[in-house]
Amino acid sequence: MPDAPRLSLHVPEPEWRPGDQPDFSHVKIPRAGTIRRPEINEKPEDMRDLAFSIIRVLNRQGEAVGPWAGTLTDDELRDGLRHMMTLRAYDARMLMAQRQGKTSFYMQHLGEEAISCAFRMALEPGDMNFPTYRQAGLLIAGGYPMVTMMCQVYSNDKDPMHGRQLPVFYSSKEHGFFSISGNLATQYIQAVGWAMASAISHDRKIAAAWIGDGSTAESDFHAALVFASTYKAPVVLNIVNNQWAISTFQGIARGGSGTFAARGHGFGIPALRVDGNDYLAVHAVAKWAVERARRNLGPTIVEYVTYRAGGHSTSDDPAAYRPKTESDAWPLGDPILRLKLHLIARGLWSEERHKQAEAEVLDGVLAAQREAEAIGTLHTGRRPSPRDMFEDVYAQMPAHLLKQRHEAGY
Amino acid sequence: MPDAPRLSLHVPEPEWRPGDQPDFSHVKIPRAGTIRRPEINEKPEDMRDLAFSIIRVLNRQGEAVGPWAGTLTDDELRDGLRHMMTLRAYDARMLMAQRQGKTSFYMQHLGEEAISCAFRMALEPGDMNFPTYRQAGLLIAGGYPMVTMMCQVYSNDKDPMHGRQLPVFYSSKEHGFFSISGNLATQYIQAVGWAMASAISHDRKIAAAWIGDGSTAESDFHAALVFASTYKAPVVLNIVNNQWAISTFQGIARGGSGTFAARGHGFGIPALRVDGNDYLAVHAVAKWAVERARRNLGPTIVEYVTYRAGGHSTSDDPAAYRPKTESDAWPLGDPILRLKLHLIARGLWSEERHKQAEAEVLDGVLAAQREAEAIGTLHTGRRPSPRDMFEDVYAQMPAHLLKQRHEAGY
Amino acid sequence: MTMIEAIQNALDIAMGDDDKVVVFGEDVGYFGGVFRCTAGLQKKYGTSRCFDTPISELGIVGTAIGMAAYGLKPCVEIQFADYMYPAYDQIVSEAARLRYRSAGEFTCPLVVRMPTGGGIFGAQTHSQSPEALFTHVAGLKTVVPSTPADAKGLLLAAIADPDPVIFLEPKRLYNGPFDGYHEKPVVSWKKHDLGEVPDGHHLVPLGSAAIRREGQAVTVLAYGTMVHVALAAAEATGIDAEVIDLRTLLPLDTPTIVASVQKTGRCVIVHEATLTSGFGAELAAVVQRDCFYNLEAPILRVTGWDTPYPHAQEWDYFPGPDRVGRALQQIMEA
Amino acid sequence: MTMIEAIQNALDIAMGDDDKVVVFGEDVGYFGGVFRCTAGLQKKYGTSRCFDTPISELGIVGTAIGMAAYGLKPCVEIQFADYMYPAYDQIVSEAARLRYRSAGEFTCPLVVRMPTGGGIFGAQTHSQSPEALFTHVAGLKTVVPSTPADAKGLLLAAIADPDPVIFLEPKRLYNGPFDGYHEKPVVSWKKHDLGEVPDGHHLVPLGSAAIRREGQAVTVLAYGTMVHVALAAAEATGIDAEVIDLRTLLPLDTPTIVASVQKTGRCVIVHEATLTSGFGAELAAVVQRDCFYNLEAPILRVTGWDTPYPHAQEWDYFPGPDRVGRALQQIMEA
Ligand SMILES: Cc1ncc(C[n+]2csc(CCOP(=O)(O)OP(=O)(O)O)c2C)c(N)n1
Ligand SMILES: Cc1ncc(C[n+]2csc(CCOP(=O)(O)OP(=O)(O)O)c2C)c(N)n1
Ligand SMILES: [Mg+2]
Ligand SMILES: [Mg+2]
Repeated sequence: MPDAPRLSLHVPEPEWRPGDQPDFSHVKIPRAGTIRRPEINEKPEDMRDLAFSIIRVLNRQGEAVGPWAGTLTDDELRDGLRHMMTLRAYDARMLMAQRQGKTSFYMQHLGEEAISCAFRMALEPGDMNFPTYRQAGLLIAGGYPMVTMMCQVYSNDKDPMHGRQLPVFYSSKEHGFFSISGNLATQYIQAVGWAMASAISHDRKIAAAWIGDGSTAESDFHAALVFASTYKAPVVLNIVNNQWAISTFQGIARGGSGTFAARGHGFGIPALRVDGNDYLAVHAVAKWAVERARRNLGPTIVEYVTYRAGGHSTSDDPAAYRPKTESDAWPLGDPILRLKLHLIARGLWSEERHKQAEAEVLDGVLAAQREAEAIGTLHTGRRPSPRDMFEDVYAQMPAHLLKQRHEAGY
Repeated sequence: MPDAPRLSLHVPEPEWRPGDQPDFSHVKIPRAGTIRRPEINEKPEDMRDLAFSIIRVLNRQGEAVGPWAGTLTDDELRDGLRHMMTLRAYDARMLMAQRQGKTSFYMQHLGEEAISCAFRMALEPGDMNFPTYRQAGLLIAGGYPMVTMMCQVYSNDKDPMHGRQLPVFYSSKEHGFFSISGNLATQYIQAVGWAMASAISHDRKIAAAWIGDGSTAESDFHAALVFASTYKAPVVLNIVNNQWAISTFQGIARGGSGTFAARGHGFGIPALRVDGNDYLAVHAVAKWAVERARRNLGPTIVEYVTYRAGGHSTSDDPAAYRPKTESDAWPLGDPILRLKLHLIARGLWSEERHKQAEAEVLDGVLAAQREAEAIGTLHTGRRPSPRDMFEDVYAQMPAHLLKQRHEAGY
Repeated sequence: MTMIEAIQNALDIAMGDDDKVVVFGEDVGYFGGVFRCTAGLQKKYGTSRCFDTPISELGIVGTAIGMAAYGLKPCVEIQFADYMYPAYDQIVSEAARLRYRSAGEFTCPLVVRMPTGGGIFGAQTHSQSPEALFTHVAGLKTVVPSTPADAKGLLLAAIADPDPVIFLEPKRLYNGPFDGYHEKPVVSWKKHDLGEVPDGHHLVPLGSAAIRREGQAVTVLAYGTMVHVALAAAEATGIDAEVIDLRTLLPLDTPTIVASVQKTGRCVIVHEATLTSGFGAELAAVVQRDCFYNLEAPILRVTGWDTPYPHAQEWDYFPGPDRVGRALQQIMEA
Repeated sequence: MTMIEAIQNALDIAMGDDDKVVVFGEDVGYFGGVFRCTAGLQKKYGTSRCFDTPISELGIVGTAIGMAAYGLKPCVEIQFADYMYPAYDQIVSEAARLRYRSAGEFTCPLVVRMPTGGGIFGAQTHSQSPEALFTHVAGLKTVVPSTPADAKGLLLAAIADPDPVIFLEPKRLYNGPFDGYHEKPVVSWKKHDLGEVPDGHHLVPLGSAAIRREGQAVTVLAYGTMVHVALAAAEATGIDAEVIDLRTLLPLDTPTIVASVQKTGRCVIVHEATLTSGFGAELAAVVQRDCFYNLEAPILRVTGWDTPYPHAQEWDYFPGPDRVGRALQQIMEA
């Protein structure tokens, strides 16, 4: 030991910090269409390569190429574009509403719209998502009423959760959107349990679990992989790698592994990496993974490579920890522009129709906002009663709680 | 969805249960000496094969063969044999002592003696183990006084832990043996923290974490891999795969992954599998992993393939859940017999010397036992004072605790 | 019937009645649990309704929550209450709040069974009584039976309950009642008054205490093993104590408690858990609030000491009939 | 100085004094923490003494325990107290018991800092007050400051302490005192009497309460944000209340409490956490035990309701000066 060198601690650091010039040119991004599409019953050990690559469909010219192309009809593609545009417009308005003091908090999806919007289209009614706070596209693409979403954000009298939850913590059983917790990762293992329940009940429904890159470090992620691997649960284990966890770059959570998808290899779970800013690629991979689950072939890990273009939440200013230009330098582009280009390239869309659609979408959002605000916002209008605070702790209110409600004057 | 088949739950089952005839002939066991020995700085991604193999040194003739042979001198080998024999004799006596009511509980190592005994010889003074309840070989091979171990098992007045801990939950800072917790897996992440502290302090000491196959499912295992991978902590992450976790076969914890070692692949941590019943192989692999840590090259996962030949503890009867003959059918043999054969093959040992050594070892154990029992056992002789129960909760006893001690009459 | 048999019987009845009831945990499948509470269930109901799990309490409770939200009724086992901490986040942040969070859209009809308490020389990691860590959490119900019949009836009620229930099984009572005199031979449940267990769908509603011994002089509040210790102490001292077995800690049967203390004017609280912030604190706070003008002496708590649970000194730690008896005498003299 | 600056200052002093002090947690490195309590420390002391961690509270506390056992003095941050549950097993089963288990051979000089309490519209997962989950655990110390000076002095004492300390920082007090009138503009700490923070090695010993307001009529026991609410309630009602800021919950400064209640004969306890099994229960149990013959009215508890922490109804949940004032009036009339 005396001849051993002294040890030192390795602390991973991002390549650049505010003031530096980001340069992603060394990041290897496979050309669209070049990554193979395995059979859904291919053995996990024969598809390890897919955890170290990026499945992409849309090329720079906006063409859909390769074995993963062709999962969507023209109408579906136009719908997809509209969903993403709607989500972006919705985010922008709600962000502004928060700045205006109409609610306490908001979290946007900027740059990540393709993931939840496209994934939703691969599911069937009855399937259940266990989302984080950055998958509102599942609701928008599923046709959940935007006014209701806004009422939730405003915690007003028509908020289905009676003002109990933080803004953006939606819940809709009918729309396959499990109540959001706020404690990171906890729902990942619940999704596995829900999927196991479906299998125990000889049902046909599958579950989709959602987690961020940073949150894969949590214990629930491990439990989910262990249980999903052991019981071959019909679940899609989604990892949204948007490069950041608040101020912490993904290298801290990822450590020495090449990718987050690779985490699946220790469990014999097939793991695919996909371009999260490519609506077509997201849909195709989601469909593949959903089908695997549906055919009782077990879980699949899908890592969506994307970029959190905005702040973590309204409480966050990313300029404090990353270069302002990093978002622009990010090489996978903008999901809306890319799908738009594809539609135009295919003659299904035009700049004019896009402008018009933008206006329509905005009108829709504004109309919904007026309707929601006419009911109330966090501090004005019709708000949930304090009486409501005491409900739903249990199915039946126990005596001690009733007494407290009376003490509170209700 | 309507055309999808109905789902069903997959629950892994062991191949045989009581009454069945175990047959391991399909289990692929590489010939001794055939597995390569990578450089200690080889890239983790270039050595994935080692997680799906078994490094072995001793062949059936008792010869030490291949690139992992030759890490021990003749004297060290004879010491190793004696350590294992001592541990086995110690276990047998303590098991009997428990049956005689001299203590409440005991856990033996039968069949797993090589692992902790050989591992200990790869460490330097100052290194720290974070053991489970089945690594007493670390103490025996390290020269820790057996009388003290017995006093711990008897919870008598000379138990260094003052009777507070369950039998076999030893602790010795001096001997690099961290206090055993009893909550499975919790110490795995602490070992990583200890190793990080050594690196932060520019020290030269390394840590060794210990866990059983079943316990790898716990959250702390994941945290340990995440942190060790991120900070390249100087730690050896040992997994003792003795095929069983109480009544649960290893397939439940392992799920769809080929091996426990493979868990490391999702983290970019090199992972080696070794014949845990081969003293020479265990030592060679331990030495390799320890050196990696010492050279600041980061963590290594080592999976020891072995078999828990006895009951889980004195509270367990394995005949209820596995064939009685499974242990004999187990293909990796007995670690003591294998090392003995090797020593004889090398002309360093003989049947007579072995008999004689057995007698000596037993004498030593009996002498220690007499000494320990002269002090006391759980229910007789000199036992720790109830007064002691109130000490060491804090460095300084707070007033409320002092009051309670007085109330208790001390 | 032993308490183990009563629990097994309750699980069997619940599984037989309702396909939605599933049972899982460490070693509960083929082997039937380290305490044998699930013996025979896998054989009878198949591996997808009763199965072994990986050693991850988080995973056990986390998957159970997902199953409950799906519509099943999981009744899971944590091998020892001391090992529930890895699942604590799932219990507190998730199971307890799912109904509230989703305004009743998703619910969590889940039972988490766990052996609790000391008296088996199990030391720190096989002896704990963590009930106060559950009673502080809105959205949970917490139950501790003290007899085989109650174990069965309360467990069936817990499984039928639409909300998450923490079901703490005093392991020292599994095979026979225990009055704290560890040197004396154990009477088996079969030969004990309280060992009778009704057949079939025996239900004991959650939230109702039982008066185990009527008395005029002092009220003793206890649950689990301590009920038997309290009864022993009353016998030994000859003090006319009323012993109330709380059975459900939350929701608490306050009316029964208050009526008794208003009658006796004195109250001794007994539990195995450490004193500070134990459930006895809440009981004391409630009793002094609701019976202030009836109390003739300070409420006394007899509990485990504020130390981890020791091995060799188990019987010095355990609140036995002597300590309870001294408290009864002290409060009568106050 | 704000409380945030005071905490940063304490960490800076501790790190400057002793190489063994290391600081880590989620976002605490380069960025300096989501509340900025560790701002500048990485730059000053390097990445191996102040660094970001993966999002694993278990990992943060688990590695910290290993480091403490090695001989360092980790002071880690849990981003919100609501997120400590994944680390609860490591805190309760490991940090709290290491000294005991090993009879002093291994120790755990560890500080776990976490922002606690409500008042920032943080809803269920940014508002909790879990102190009672720590005070029930033998081997831990639990601290809650209510002023910047105390935050500094108690944090320095906690870091110097040879045992694990849970350090709960009332986040509503980070930037200014708060009396519960959320409609009123916030006074900054700079302009507040209690905003002064001594330079250098200012130590406030663990285990000693502070009397924030002397009075003869009733004793109010409070900590953290509730100290300021209690002071506001006393002003508003004009009742001659003695307000005791507990500062350390465990070990508790019982003599100060008892002396006060023996003088006033009345006691109101205030905390933000839910009522049942909250730390107020322990306080009530202790006060009725030690001041029984002095008490002229039942002890009252004013606390958060027994529900999860809501978003929109935050100010109906939060025990404000009106509710505390009503309790003061009620107890004076009793
Ligand atoms: C258990 C827990 N720990 C910490 C937090 C605080 N927190 C909220 S979001 C966040 C970062 C999550 O990053 P990531 O998983 O990458 O998701 P993203 O926000 O990028 O979508 C943190 C640390 C939390 N909500 N829950
Ligand atoms: C957190 C926790 N959960 C459950 C247990 C109960 N328990 C003790 S040993 C054991 C099996 C461990 O199996 P394994 O990890 O394979 O180790 P082995 O006993 O085979 O050496 C279990 C479930 C425990 N001690 N701690
Ligand atoms: Mg992220
Ligand atoms: Mg094992």
